[in-house]
Amino acid sequence: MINKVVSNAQEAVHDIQDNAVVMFGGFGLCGIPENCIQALLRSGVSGLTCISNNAGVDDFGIGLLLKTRQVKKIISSYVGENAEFERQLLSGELEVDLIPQGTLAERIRAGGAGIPAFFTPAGVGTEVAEGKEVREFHGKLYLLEQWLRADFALVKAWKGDSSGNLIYRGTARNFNPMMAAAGKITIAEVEELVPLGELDPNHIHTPGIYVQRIFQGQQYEKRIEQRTIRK
Amino acid sequence: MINKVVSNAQEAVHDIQDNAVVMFGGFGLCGIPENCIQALLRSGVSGLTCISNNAGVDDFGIGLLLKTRQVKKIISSYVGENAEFERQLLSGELEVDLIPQGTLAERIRAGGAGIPAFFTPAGVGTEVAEGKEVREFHGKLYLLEQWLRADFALVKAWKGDSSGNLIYRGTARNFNPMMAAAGKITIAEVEELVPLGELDPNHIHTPGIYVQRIFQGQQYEKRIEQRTIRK
Amino acid sequence: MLDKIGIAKRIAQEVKDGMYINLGIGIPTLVANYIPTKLNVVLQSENGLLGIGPFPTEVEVDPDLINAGKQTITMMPGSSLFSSSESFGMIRGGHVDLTILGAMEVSEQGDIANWKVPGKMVKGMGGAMDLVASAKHIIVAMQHCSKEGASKLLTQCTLPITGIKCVKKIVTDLAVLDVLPSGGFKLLERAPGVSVEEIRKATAGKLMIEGEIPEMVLD
Amino acid sequence: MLDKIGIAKRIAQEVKDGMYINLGIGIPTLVANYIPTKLNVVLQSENGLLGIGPFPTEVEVDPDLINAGKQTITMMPGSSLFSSSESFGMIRGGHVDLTILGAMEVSEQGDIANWKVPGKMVKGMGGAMDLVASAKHIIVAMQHCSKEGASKLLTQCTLPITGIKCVKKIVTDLAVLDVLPSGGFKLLERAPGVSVEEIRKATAGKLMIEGEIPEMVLD
Repeated sequence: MINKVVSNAQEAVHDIQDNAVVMFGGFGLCGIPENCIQALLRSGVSGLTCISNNAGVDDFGIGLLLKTRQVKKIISSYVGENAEFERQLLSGELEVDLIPQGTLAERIRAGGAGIPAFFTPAGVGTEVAEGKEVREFHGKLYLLEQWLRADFALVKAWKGDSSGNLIYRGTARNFNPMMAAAGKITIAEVEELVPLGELDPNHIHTPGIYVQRIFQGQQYEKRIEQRTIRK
Repeated sequence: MINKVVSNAQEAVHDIQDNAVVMFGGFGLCGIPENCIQALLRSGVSGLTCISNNAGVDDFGIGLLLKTRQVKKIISSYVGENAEFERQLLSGELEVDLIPQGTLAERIRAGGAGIPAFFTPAGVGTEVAEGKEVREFHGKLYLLEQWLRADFALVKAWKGDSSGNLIYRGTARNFNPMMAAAGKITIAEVEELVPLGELDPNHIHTPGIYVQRIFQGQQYEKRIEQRTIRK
Repeated sequence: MLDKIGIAKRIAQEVKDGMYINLGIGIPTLVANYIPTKLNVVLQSENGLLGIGPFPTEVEVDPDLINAGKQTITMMPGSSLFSSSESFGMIRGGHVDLTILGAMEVSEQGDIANWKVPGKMVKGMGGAMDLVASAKHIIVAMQHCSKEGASKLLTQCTLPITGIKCVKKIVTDLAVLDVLPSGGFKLLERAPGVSVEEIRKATAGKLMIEGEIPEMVLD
Repeated sequence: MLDKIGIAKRIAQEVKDGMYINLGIGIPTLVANYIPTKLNVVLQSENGLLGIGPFPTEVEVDPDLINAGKQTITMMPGSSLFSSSESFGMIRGGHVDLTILGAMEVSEQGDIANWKVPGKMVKGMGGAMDLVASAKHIIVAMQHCSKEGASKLLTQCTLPITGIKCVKKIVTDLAVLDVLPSGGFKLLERAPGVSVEEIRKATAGKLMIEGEIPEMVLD
């Protein structure tokens, strides 16, 4: 097997340059690459195009990179929980491309799987359809959507091994597996880096072939957005 | 959860009618729905269109249904190991549609995932491209391919629970997960039917939503085509 | 007139045994509390879970387990976890039996608007466009009129739409209505104490009333 | 002149550390035996495995673990298993670094024919069309001429083709050649004891010979 272990987040993101297109795994704050985001804050890289289902909150997740003005453009399905985001958007400092969540997931999946375009029904008849080819199949209308790929994909997994095999946990899986496949360079941070051979091959969610660098992250905060408790 | 357990293969396939379109999981003889095939032999249903990566061997797998002339058409990527198949094909008794393996897998995946058509590079410039739309993306040519769906999908898993959640084993996974999603009625036969809650939700390959009927199969032969041994 | 809980209770009556259901944020989430326990149904969360359970107790809270509203949740026995592309494959492929979601406007053709108000901050459509474009059956939970008294059941939507010709049934604070395939709202039931005339006044789109309209029965 | 093992050995020299490789049936499968053990490479089996190990011992045989040639196999530590759609997503997405496969004909444009002979029983293309359409680097293992002595390195393929403009390198019993992006076979090495003149005679397509052509070095 091929050893892809790097020592830390800083080393992993060292060559992410200004104006790079970067995918960030996660849904809300669940399953986001916390260590890589911190390392990008420290690297000071700017002009990033971020592809992420959400934009974090004011003081966590991608919200941190917004605050430091490191982000030029966001490609997301829902960006609602972020006041600084709203300010930058209204002032024209930030570009936003909103995409239906399933279309976003499938465009990223298509990028990783070498499918340059596909038809989907989401958005037919809405402003999302503007400028897109519409075609009828079996009596229903569909839009042609194109793949999404990125210079870098930053994903977060529960367990991983030195060859880049990954297992996610719970709903922290979300966009991570498709992004892992759609990054030219995919960087995986894991809660636990285990010895090669310890992960059951039958349980692996992301085969190592998609991952170029892997490291064990530190001090995961795993912030909860809506702590909802039953008495 | 919803209980989808039926008592046996005969009950599971009872409403597969003449001329049905049926998907069969498996690669070669690995991961094929042995019990369902036996039940179809006994039911005597005829005129089947079989979607399966391969066509079995003379006396096992789909080869059994060929011998009894229950098959009208086969949609496969490779059908090489079968003398009776060859005879019926040359005599015009059997229709065959050959599809590149990755295109077959993706067309079935698209069927389950509601993607009516997608672009793929496989087959560009070959006879597979005849009659198909060719389009250039990012300097490369691609063919437009359409989804495949079936009246019934017959899949084989290692473990399953009463709500239809499935876990496959080894390379016996192959086409089974996509077919499970692409069948109008999906019938899963499993080596072991376990109590609800016993399968780790994080390890499930096929979520139960895709499965309409499940039963524990019997007397799996799991025949090996090429028994290759190291001394 | 129904309150939010009343709307949720009435929608819960539409749930049938064996259904896989996606519940949107807001009133639809409340529906889960009123589904008869004798029914076996499975709730889908589009961020990657089939089998949403109740909210966790303090000790059960797991940051890796949230629903599409980002709330902490638990899993039912027999749950399964999957990626976002698998989740929307499930939705797009028509495997989810029922989608319940909120709306700002519905047209008599079944168009729905629920994601964007011109002039206000746009938060994004999330999964709503995928859900409405693909669901086999869509029930909308909404207020019949705006706070200003303007009807939200219209001939045509005035807000940017989320999907076309997709809504099949509407439950409002005033009534239960079907959207007919040929267009128009067909009045099925009145909320307790609400007259047909009140519903007629509150409905801007084409309203069809046939015979006696019964009052809803809620427990 | 090289035998099959010689061709496999020579192709093994093209393998670099860190590569993910798909090996076709026949000579390509033999290549695995000659990859230097100091290299870390991973073999992909398109039926759903990364990390093919050696054939099993009698007791290790597992009917649920086969390669694309339907042979029983084992797994290396660090292997992963996946579905056919994931496997071809990997291939189509360009994640596999090297594909080695057999051919019946190759054209000077890099077109390959290896799946069908008119008049003979058609068995199907299996995964070959997907592999040749998407691989980043393709090496073909083949005989330079047919049993009747006809060249298989042609100006244009005469058999139905599997893919266009995809072959980058060819290793035959006589020579190692590059297919140039602008068209033409560029002779790189001669098999032991084979002259440039013999290769010239055996090559029907455009052959480019520059300077001294070294003899292959095999151990």
